[in-house]
Amino acid sequence: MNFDYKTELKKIATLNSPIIISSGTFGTSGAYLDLIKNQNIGAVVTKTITLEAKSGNPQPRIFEGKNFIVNSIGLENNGVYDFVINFDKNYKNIPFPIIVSISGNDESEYVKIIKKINELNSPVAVELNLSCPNVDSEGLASAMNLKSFGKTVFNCSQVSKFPIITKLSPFQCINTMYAETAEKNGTTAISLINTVPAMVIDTENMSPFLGNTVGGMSGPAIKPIALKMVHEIYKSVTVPIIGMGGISNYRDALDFLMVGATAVSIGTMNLVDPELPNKILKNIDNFLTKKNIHDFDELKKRFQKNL
Amino acid sequence: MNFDYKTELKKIATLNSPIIISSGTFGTSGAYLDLIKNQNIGAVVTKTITLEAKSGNPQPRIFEGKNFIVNSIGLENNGVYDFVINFDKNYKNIPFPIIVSISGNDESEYVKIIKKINELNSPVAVELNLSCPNVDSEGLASAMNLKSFGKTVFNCSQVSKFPIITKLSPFQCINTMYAETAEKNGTTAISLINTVPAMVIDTENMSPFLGNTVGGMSGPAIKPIALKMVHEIYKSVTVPIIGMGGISNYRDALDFLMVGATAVSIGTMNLVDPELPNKILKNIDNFLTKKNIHDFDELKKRFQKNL
Amino acid sequence: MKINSEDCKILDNIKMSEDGYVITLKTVKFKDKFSPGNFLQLRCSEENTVLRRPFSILEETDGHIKLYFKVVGRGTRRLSNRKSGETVNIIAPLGNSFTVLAKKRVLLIGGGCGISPLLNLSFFLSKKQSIVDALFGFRNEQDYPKMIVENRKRELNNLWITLDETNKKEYNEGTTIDYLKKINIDMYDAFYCCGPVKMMEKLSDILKGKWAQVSLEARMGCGIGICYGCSIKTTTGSRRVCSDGPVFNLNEVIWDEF
Amino acid sequence: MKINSEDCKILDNIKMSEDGYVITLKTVKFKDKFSPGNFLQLRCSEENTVLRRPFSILEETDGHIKLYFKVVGRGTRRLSNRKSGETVNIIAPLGNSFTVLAKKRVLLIGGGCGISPLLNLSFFLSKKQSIVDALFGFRNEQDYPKMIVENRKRELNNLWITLDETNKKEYNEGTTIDYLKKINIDMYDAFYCCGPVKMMEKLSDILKGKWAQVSLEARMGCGIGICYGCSIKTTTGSRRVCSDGPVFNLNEVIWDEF
Ligand SMILES: Cc1cc2nc3c(=O)[nH]c(=O)nc-3n(C[C@H](O)[C@H](O)[C@H](O)COP(=O)(O)OP(=O)(O)OC[C@H]3O[C@@H](n4cnc5c(N)ncnc54)[C@H](O)[C@@H]3O)c2cc1C
Ligand SMILES: Cc1cc2nc3c(=O)[nH]c(=O)nc-3n(C[C@H](O)[C@H](O)[C@H](O)COP(=O)(O)OP(=O)(O)OC[C@H]3O[C@@H](n4cnc5c(N)ncnc54)[C@H](O)[C@@H]3O)c2cc1C
Ligand SMILES: Cc1cc2nc3c(=O)[nH]c(=O)nc-3n(C[C@H](O)[C@H](O)[C@H](O)COP(=O)(O)O)c2cc1C
Ligand SMILES: Cc1cc2nc3c(=O)[nH]c(=O)nc-3n(C[C@H](O)[C@H](O)[C@H](O)COP(=O)(O)O)c2cc1C
Ligand code: FES
Ligand code: FES
Repeated sequence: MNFDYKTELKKIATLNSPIIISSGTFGTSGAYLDLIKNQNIGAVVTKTITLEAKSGNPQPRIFEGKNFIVNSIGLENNGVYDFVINFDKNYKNIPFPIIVSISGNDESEYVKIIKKINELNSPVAVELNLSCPNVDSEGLASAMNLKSFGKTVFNCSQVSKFPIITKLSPFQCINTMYAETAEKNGTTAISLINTVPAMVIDTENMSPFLGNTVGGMSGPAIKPIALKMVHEIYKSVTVPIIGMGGISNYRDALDFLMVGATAVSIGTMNLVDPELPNKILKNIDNFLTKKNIHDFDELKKRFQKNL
Repeated sequence: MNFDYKTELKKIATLNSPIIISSGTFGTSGAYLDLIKNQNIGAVVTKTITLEAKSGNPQPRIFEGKNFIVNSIGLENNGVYDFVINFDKNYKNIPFPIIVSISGNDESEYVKIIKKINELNSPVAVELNLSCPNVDSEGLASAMNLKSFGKTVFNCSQVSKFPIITKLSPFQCINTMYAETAEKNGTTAISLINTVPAMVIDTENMSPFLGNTVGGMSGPAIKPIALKMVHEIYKSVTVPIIGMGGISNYRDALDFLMVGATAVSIGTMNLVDPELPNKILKNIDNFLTKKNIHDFDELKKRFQKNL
Repeated sequence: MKINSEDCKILDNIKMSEDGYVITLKTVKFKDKFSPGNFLQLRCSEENTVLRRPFSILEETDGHIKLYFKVVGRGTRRLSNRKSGETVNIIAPLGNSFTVLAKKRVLLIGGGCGISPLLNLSFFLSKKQSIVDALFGFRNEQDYPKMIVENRKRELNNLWITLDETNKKEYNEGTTIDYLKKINIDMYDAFYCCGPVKMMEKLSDILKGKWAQVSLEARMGCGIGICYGCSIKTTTGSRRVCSDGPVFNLNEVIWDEF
Repeated sequence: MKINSEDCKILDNIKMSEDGYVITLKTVKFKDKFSPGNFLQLRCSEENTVLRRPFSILEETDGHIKLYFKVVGRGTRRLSNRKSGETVNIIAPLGNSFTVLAKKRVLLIGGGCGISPLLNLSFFLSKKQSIVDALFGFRNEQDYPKMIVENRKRELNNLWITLDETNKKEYNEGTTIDYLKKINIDMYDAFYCCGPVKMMEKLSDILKGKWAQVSLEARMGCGIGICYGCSIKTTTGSRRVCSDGPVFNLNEVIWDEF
C-alpha cells in the first residue's frame, strides 16, 4: 500500500483504514475471525444489542434476489447484560476498534443500555440503531418521530462515556432533517443507510416468503439509493459520515467517499467475502495512484468540481 | 382467457384488464402503437404534463444497473396547452382508456392544469404526480409536506371533471399518512410507487453519471420495496390501489394483486417488452386455473389467510 | 483447522442423476482437513448470485473435493453450467461434524442429496471398524445417483434403496420411513440422518430415545456464524445451523418452524 | 412497414475484429423490410440486462439480418457469447432512414462500428447509381474488420482506411478527420456519416454548409419513441434519436451536450 489510510472519525478514533464492518454482519465466531485476521479493517460494529434478550424472527430469515437480499433476523441477541458480562471473553481477541450497536424500544431504554455499556472500557463508540425493533424489525424507522429521535440522541450523548454514532434508516434520510437533528443533539458521527423496508412473496404458495412477513433489503441494488442520501446529507452536516449500502467492490467504496463519506461500511458483502476490505484497499490504491490523488479530501474535491 | 379481467376502479372506469401502463413509459409514437394494438391493457397513463413546456434534463438520462435503471428524463413535455390542442390528434387512435398524468410546481399550478384538462372529453381520470419536479426531477417528493399535499389533492378533486388518482412517491409511502390524507381529500384511487431517488457515479471520471446528477430508480430491484408499501397502505385506505414498481412477469403482477392492489401498472419493463400485458394475463390465467381461484378478491383472501 | 478461503479449479462437473451433479474441486489448502459432516460455502457465480451456497462434502481424497449437488434454483443451476478449468471460490471447512463411533453397528438414513455427508461419514466409520448399514431414499430411478452410491458399496454392510415408485426388484417401493418399519431398529447402536425436513421430522418420532445425529439444512446468509440467518429452535435454545451445527442430536431439534 | 417483434434464431456469431462480432439472425417478418439507417432493438439477455440494446443493420438479405457489434459493456459481452441455434428477441424496423440520393457522387465517413449503417447504405446508393467513396477509420489493424469491408468493395468506388497507428502502406496513418484534409470534398454532392461523437462533431465543422446526414447514437430506454431517454438538442428543438432519428442533418445537431 502506498497510501496512509488513517481515517479520523472526529473524537471517536483514528482508524487504520476507512473500511468498517457493519452491524449485523460482523461476528465473533472463530470461523469468521480466522478469515479476517489479516484484513486492514478500520473498525467493526457489533450486532445490535437490546436491553432484554431477543430470540429473533421465525425462519426463513433471508431471501436472496438477483443483486440484493432481504433479511428479517429480528435482532437476535442475548441482551445487554449478557453482552457486557461476556464482552472480554468475546471481544478481547478482536484486533480492530469496536463500535457497539444498540437499540431500544423507547427513549429510556436507550439510556439504560448506554449506562450498562459504560461499564466497559474498550469500545471506541456506541452506534444508535434508531429503527424501532418492536414496530418493525431491522431498519424500519418510520415510527420514530423527529422529536423523540432528537431527544434520544441527546440523552445518549449526555449519558454515554463513549462517542455516539447515529445510524439512520433510509426513511430518516429522505431529507436532511434527521441528520441535522442528530448533529444538533450531540452525535459525533452519522452512519447511513440501514436496510430498506421490503417484502417478498412466495407467489406459488400465496404467502409471504419471510417468516416475519417483512424485512429489510440490502446489497448491491440499494447502492444508488444510499449514495444519493449520503450526497444530500453531506451538504448539510459537518460531523463525519459513515456511508454504506451495497458496497461490493472498490468502485462502490470510492463512490461513497467521493460524495461525502469519511469512512465506508460493508454489510451484506461481508457475509459473502470477509476478505473484501484488503481487496478494496488494494484497488483504491491503484486508482488513486493512477489519478495522482493523494488523499480522500482531494478525491472529494475532484468530484465536487464535476458536479 | 378463461377469466373475466374486468377491473372496477371505483367511479373511474371498469377496465378490461387490471394491467395499466405507467406514466413516462407510455407514448403515442407509431412504432409503439403498432406493438400494443392487440394487448389487453386496462388503461394507459400519459407522460406527466406540466403547465409550461419543459425541455428535460441533460444527457445522459438513463443508467442501467443489473436489474434496475435510474432515469432523469426531467418531465420533458410541451406543456398542457399544447397537450390539449393536440389531444385528439395524438390520442384518438389509442384503443385504451386514457389517464392524464399532471404535475405542478405548487398547489395553484395543479388547479390551472386541471382546468385546462377539463376542456377534454375522453380521459377517464387525472393522475397527480405529486413529486415536485422543480425540487428534484421524477419522483423525489420529499419537499411536499403533508398539508400542502392534502390541499392539492382536495383542490384538484374539487375542480376536476375527471376522477383523481393520487400517485405517491416512495417517500410518501413510508407510513400510511399520505395515502390516508389523499383519501380524505377526495382522491378516487391511489397509485404507487413512483421511482426511488437515486444517484449513480461514473467512478473512473469521478463525476455523476447522469446529466442531472440524480434520478429515480425503477425496475425489478425496487419490487420488494414497492410491495411492502402496497401491503401496508392497503390496510389503511378503502380507495382502490394501483400497484407498481418492478413488475416484469405474471408473478410480480400477482404479488401486487395479492397484497392489495386492485390494478397493477407496468413501467420500466414496458420499455423493454410492450407485449408483456398479454403474456402476464395468459400466465395469470394458468395460475388461477391451477389454484382454482375465481377472481382477484379470492386471491387476496387466500393471501390474507397466510399472513 | 483454521477456516480459510481458496480459489479452486474445477476438475470436472458430471451429471449423475436427473438434476444431480458431482463437481470435483482441486484443493491445496484443504487436503485432509475435512471431518465428516463439515460443509463448505461456495460462490456459484459472482454475476448471478449474491450469497454463497452451502454444500456438504461427499468426499475429499488427495486434495480432490467432491460435492454432490442438486439443481434447485439460480445458484445451483449456474453451478451445473460451470466447466472444468474454471475456478470457484470456497470457504472451508465449516460447521461441526458427526461423532464417529468406533466398533458399533450403525444405520445411515438419507434422502436426496442428504446422502452426501452420510457417504462421507461411512468412510470414517468403517475406518473405526463400525458396521455401517445404509437406507437411502429417492423419488425415482432417475433421481437415484447410482454411480455415487455403488462406488461406496464396499464400506456398506447393507444398502437399501427406496424409490417412491418403482417396479424393479433391486429397489424398494415407498419412502425410507416406510422401509424403516421393516427393519429391526433396535439392533443399531446409532443412527445418522440427513434429508428433507419432513423426513427428518418423522425420523425424530420413530427414533425417539435412540442415539441419533442429524445434519440439518437451513437457508444461510454467511455460513460462518455471524449473521444469525440460519438460527433454529432447539431444546437448548436458539442455535445457528452453520456454526453450532449442521450436526445436531436428532431429538434436540424443534421442528415446527421449518 | 409496421413495427413488430420477433424471436430470431442466431445463425452464427463470428468474431471479426479485436472486439467486434458479426451476428446473423434469421427473420421471417423483416425480410426486405429495412431501409438503410434503420436499426433494431435487441434483447441481449433476459438474465443480465434490463433494457434492449440498439444496433444498426449491417445487411439484410434473404431474411438473414447481419449486425456488426462491438463488445463495450455487459449487454454486448453477453451477446458475443450467444451461440448459433439460440434465440434473441428483436423489435424492428426502427428509426428513420438515410435519404438515398440517385446518380450523385457521395462520400461515406465512418468510424468504428459506425461503418455498419453506412455499408448497408452503400448497397442502396449503388442501386440508385450513385458513385460511392468511403473513408473509414479504426484504432489499429486489430480493430479493423477487414472481411466485412472487403466483402462490400464492389459497391465502393474508392475505399480509404485510416488507422490511428500503422506502418503498412495499404492503410493511412491518422484519423478520418486528418485524411479528409487530403480529399477535395467539394467534388462530393453529399456526405453520410456515422461514428464516435467527437469525430461527428469535428465533421460538422468541416462539412458546414454541405449536404450531409449523420446517424447518431444515444443511450436509449425504449428505442420506440416513448421514454424520451434519447432526446438530444437540435437547431429545431429537442428531438428523439430513436424516433425522430437516428438520421439527422449533420448541421442541425447541437453537440455540446453529448
Ligand atoms: C449445511 C448444508 C449442507 C448442504 N449440502 C448440500 C449438498 O451436499 N448438496 C446439495 O445439493 N444441497 C446441499 N444443501 C442445500 C443447498 O445449499 C441448496 O440447495 C442451495 O443453496 C440452493 O441454491 P440455489 O441458488 O440453487 O437455490 P435458490 O432457491 O435459488 O436459492 C435462494 C436462496 O435460498 C437458499 N436455499 C435454497 N434452498 C436451500 C436449502 N435447501 N438449504 C439451504 N439453503 C437453501 C440458497 O442458499 C439461497 O440463499 C446444503 C445446505 C446446507 C445448509
Ligand atoms: C441507433 C443506434 C445504432 C447503433 N448501432 C450499433 C451497431 O451497429 N454496432 C454497435 O456495436 N453498436 C451500435 N450502437 C451502440 C450500441 O447500442 C451500444 O454499444 C450498446 O448498447 C452497449 O451495450 P452494453 O450493454 O454492452 O454497454 P453498457 O455500457 O454496459 O450499457 C449500459 C447502457 O448504456 C447504453 N449504451 C452504452 N453505450 C452506448 C452507445 N454508444 N450508444 C447507445 N447506448 C449505449 C446501453 O444501451 C445500456 O442501456 C448503436 C446505438 C444506437 C443508438
Ligand atoms: C443479515 C443482516 C443483519 C443486519 N443486522 C443489523 C443490525 O443488527 N443492526 C443494524 O444497525 N443494522 C443491521 N443490518 C444493516 C447493515 O448494517 C447495513 O446498514 C445494511 O445492510 C446496508 O448495507 P449493505 O448493503 O452493505 O448490507 C443488517 C444487515 C444484514 C444484511
Ligand atoms: C423512463 C421513465 C420515465 C418516467 N416518467 C414518469 C413521469 O413522467 N411521471 C410519473 O408519474 N412517473 C414516471 N415514471 C415512473 C413510473 O411511472 C413508475 O412509477 C416507476 O418507474 C416504477 O415502476 P417500474 O419499476 O415498473 O418502472 C417514469 C419511469 C421511467 C422508467
Ligand atoms: S448463516 Fe450466518 S450465522 Fe449461520
Ligand atoms: S429511447 Fe425512448 S424515446 Fe428514444
